[in-house]
Amino acid sequence: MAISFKQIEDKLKTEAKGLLETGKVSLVLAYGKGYDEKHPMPYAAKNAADAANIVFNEYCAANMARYLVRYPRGTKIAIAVKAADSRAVIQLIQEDKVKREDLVLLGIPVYGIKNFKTGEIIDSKTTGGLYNPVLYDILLGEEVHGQPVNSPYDVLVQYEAMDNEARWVFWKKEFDRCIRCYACRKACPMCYCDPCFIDQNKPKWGEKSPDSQGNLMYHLTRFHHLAGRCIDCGECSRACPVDIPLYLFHKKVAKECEEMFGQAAGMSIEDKPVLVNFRVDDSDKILA
Amino acid sequence: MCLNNPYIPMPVEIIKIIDEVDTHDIKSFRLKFLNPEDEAKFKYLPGQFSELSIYGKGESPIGIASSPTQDGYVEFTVQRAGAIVPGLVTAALHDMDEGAKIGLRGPLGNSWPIEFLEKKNIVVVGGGFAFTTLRSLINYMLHKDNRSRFGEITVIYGARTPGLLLYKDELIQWEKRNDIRTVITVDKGDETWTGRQGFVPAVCKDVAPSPANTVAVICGPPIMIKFTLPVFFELGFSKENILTSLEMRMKCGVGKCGRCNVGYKYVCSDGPVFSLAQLEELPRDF
Amino acid sequence: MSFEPKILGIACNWCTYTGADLAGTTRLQYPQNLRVVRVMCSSRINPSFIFRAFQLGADGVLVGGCHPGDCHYNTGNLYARRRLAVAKKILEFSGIEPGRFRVEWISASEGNKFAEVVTEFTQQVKNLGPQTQFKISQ
Amino acid sequence: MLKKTSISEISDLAAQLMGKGALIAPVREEAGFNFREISDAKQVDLNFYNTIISPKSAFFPQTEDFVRYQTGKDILEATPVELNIKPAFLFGVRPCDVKSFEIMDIHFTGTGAVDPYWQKRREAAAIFGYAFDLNTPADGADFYSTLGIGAADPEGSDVFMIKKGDDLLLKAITPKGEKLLAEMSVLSDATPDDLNYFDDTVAAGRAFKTRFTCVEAKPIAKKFEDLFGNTEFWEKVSNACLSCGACTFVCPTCYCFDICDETLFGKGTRRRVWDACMFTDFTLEASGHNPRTKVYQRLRQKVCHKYSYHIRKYGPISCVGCGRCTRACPVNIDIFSIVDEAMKA
Repeated sequence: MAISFKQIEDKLKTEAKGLLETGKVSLVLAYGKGYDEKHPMPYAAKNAADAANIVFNEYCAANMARYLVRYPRGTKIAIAVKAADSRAVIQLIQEDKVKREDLVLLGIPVYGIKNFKTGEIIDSKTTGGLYNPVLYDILLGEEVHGQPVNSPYDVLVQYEAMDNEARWVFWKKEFDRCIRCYACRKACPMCYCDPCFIDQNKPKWGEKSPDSQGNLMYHLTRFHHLAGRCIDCGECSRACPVDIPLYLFHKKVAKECEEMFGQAAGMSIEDKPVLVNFRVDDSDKILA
Repeated sequence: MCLNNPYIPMPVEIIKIIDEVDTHDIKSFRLKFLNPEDEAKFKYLPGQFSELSIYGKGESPIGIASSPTQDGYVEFTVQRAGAIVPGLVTAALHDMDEGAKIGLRGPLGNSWPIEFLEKKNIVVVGGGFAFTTLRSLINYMLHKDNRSRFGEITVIYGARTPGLLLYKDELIQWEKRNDIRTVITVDKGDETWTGRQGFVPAVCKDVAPSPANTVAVICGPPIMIKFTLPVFFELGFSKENILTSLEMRMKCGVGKCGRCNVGYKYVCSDGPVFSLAQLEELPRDF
Repeated sequence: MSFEPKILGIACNWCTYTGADLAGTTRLQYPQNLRVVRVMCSSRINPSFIFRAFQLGADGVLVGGCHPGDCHYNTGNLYARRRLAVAKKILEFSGIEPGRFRVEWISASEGNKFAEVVTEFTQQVKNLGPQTQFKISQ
Repeated sequence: MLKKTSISEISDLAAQLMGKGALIAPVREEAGFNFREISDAKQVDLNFYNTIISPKSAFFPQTEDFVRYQTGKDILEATPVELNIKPAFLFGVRPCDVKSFEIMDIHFTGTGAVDPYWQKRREAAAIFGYAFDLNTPADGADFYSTLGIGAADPEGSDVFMIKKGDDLLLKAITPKGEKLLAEMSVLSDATPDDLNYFDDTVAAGRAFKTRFTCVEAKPIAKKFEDLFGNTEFWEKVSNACLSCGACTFVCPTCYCFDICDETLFGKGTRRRVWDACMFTDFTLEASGHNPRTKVYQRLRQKVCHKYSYHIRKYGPISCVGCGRCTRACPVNIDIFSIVDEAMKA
């Protein structure tokens, strides 16, 4: 069964229009026209007429969940969510940044989404191995079944197989390239701190200039801050103008968290984020 | 040091520290140049500012509080910042003793337009901590060589409490002089306060300077400016004759780093002094 | 000259730090390579401390806290356990040898254990040699 | 003077230039091409469309050290970092980027205080411009023709290069370029046919199509001044903006910087690093006041700075239509569309 992007687009428009018309929501976060077909833009429809501007195609990779925290608490928002995006919403609900009752989730079961910069299909790398949204109120289309599902952690194998030295060489090369534009943290739905630790000057956690030492401090600490919260949407890597594969590191941390604490990020609104939680019977083995 | 590099500070020594207010968070620092050639080069006018520079902490743009007529030193009055944003430079400065050496870049920015002010009556309105460059202007105008160049001078200065008034000794001196009218007010007096009480805008209304051939020079917290401006409009002052000094975050101070950009002006090099007429031309982005 | 590692110890005030005191007062011998920073609880340790320590030239980092269940603040070390475990995984995946970072639960009465852990950890780091990956050259 | 060389022998030319100074040319990297100082003549690769980060970094590097100091030591012991400028050759710069240097010159050296770092680096460099390939269509993000820049405009370069089949034609545009080309023994003389090809290409470059809308400096500046208060417009165009610095860091005409002190082990450096008006703390004052707390205000500052403030202050539009910001934007915000929309608004 192939995905009909057109059909999803039509349904998105209809649902958005309905929700805005009835006043159930004041805002629909979806996708709109960019400067060409291959470059759609995140879009916020604010009235029923806006709904006609909504588009959906295979380049709509953006995770709309990052815009949720921008609006005042209590704003009724409908949001288009793909698999990973729905996990981001769940995670934000867990962290009490948004309330479940303020949201209408328009679930999009989809595969074959492409990176608008490279045209590469991103399923195998970053959708957490999911095609159907984890949480939704309205499903736009039919659930995807029968697609091959790989473990989201498969891509890590070759990096885990490296020895320490080789891995260090790999990461050093990647981090050294960072120009500190902070697109990664701004594109991340879970990075909402203001100010970000790296912008603080007292205490000063790391150097502001883009060289190895500050870059390492920024990225490693960011990986830690997202431990057990990263929902594997891959926005950080797609946002990066110099293509640092940040998603690999996030994935590794997510994998370790899942193994150690038995819980993946953003799978249930009943969960608590793993690092603000503990179990008395956590094993000391995790420290070994 | 590098003569042609606007980013390298000149070394200066703190020769005197004056604790200005009873909350001890505003101090005046009197600085002396360590290189005579720097001192010769440092020619400034009231209203200009400098970057105080402490290696390891950073730089802070501070208005020059002394008048160029005061030879041998430059003085800066600095408030310890940190209520909201940790102010590294001002905190370090406040922890310093006399004899410490710091860096200084300047003079930067434009000044109060002295030529424009000449032969006019001047009303100086200041509020709280923003009185520093106004003090520079007043001392400049009061100097015996300069006094005759200006008409009547009226100073209206207010602070929240008597203890928060800056430059108390000078205020007393000015009150004794007969070539300057000094009106000091506090929002709320204490048991020893015998002077005026009331907010600056109300006092301005009371004093009611005549707008004829008069320029108002206003500097203070935004809320004071907001309520004082209508008073001067009512009195009949034109927008060209109301001057103020703008504040923006700055880094380089020489119009290169782009930070203090408001419309087509850089506050650091095209300002900080603007007339109200000029400000109205700029987008409300400050 | 043989390699003498620099090791940063971060010890909780109520257990490990007191344990270290006990090791001292009972005149137990342990290597001098450890420099201890006292924190009120192991959960006060920001993972950035550890990354930064390695950047500033630590060859190893040893964190000491109360035994799980004994925390002076009841649950501090239970949070710390998870947090530090993640920090360890991050260090490993970035390419630092796993043996350079260790967390140990040492109570106030375990002066012996403190001395043993420090001796063993110092030897382990010594065997790994100088930490060069994160270290910022002076 | 028109010279030529075979593209397959480009490394010989590179080697000869490297003998005279630093060669800065596009190098293929993981994410795409970027200007780097060449260490091996074989690295030079002219099969690029355009670099990810603009060549401004050759004159205005992301970090520039001003002073080295030691904590606890006297300020008199702090030493300014000497600029060891050697001759540099900026090789393979696209015409739109060449234009950006002129725009940056006005800011850094043309008005007010002179930035010694930009000035000295700029004086020591010779620019080898390189025409876009007119046989392949322009990238969808580019719009340099809107800014009046042709795909093969030689103005501003010292030497201008055009690809002709397997050959590379090099024409000296300035006396500096004349002298340089005369010294390059690896180059051979061009034929009259080559000369015609060169001139034809320059002319064809003017007609080369990128996205186009009619923009004139003065009217667009006025337009944005009028639009400043139109919050609805700015909120609409900045709806998707993440307020990251990707667009400004890759931009050839963005010059905002921060000056920061970085101290380690008692030794420190005062340096400037690129900063972006898109960051939340860009205008945060010590008092806690921040005039631009909202995303739309920051995007407005960026767009208005380029298409309004800069015009009023210095004359030209501070944009060359290279399309880098659009390509780098994680959410496909396109400054061309914003300008286009502004003109209709």
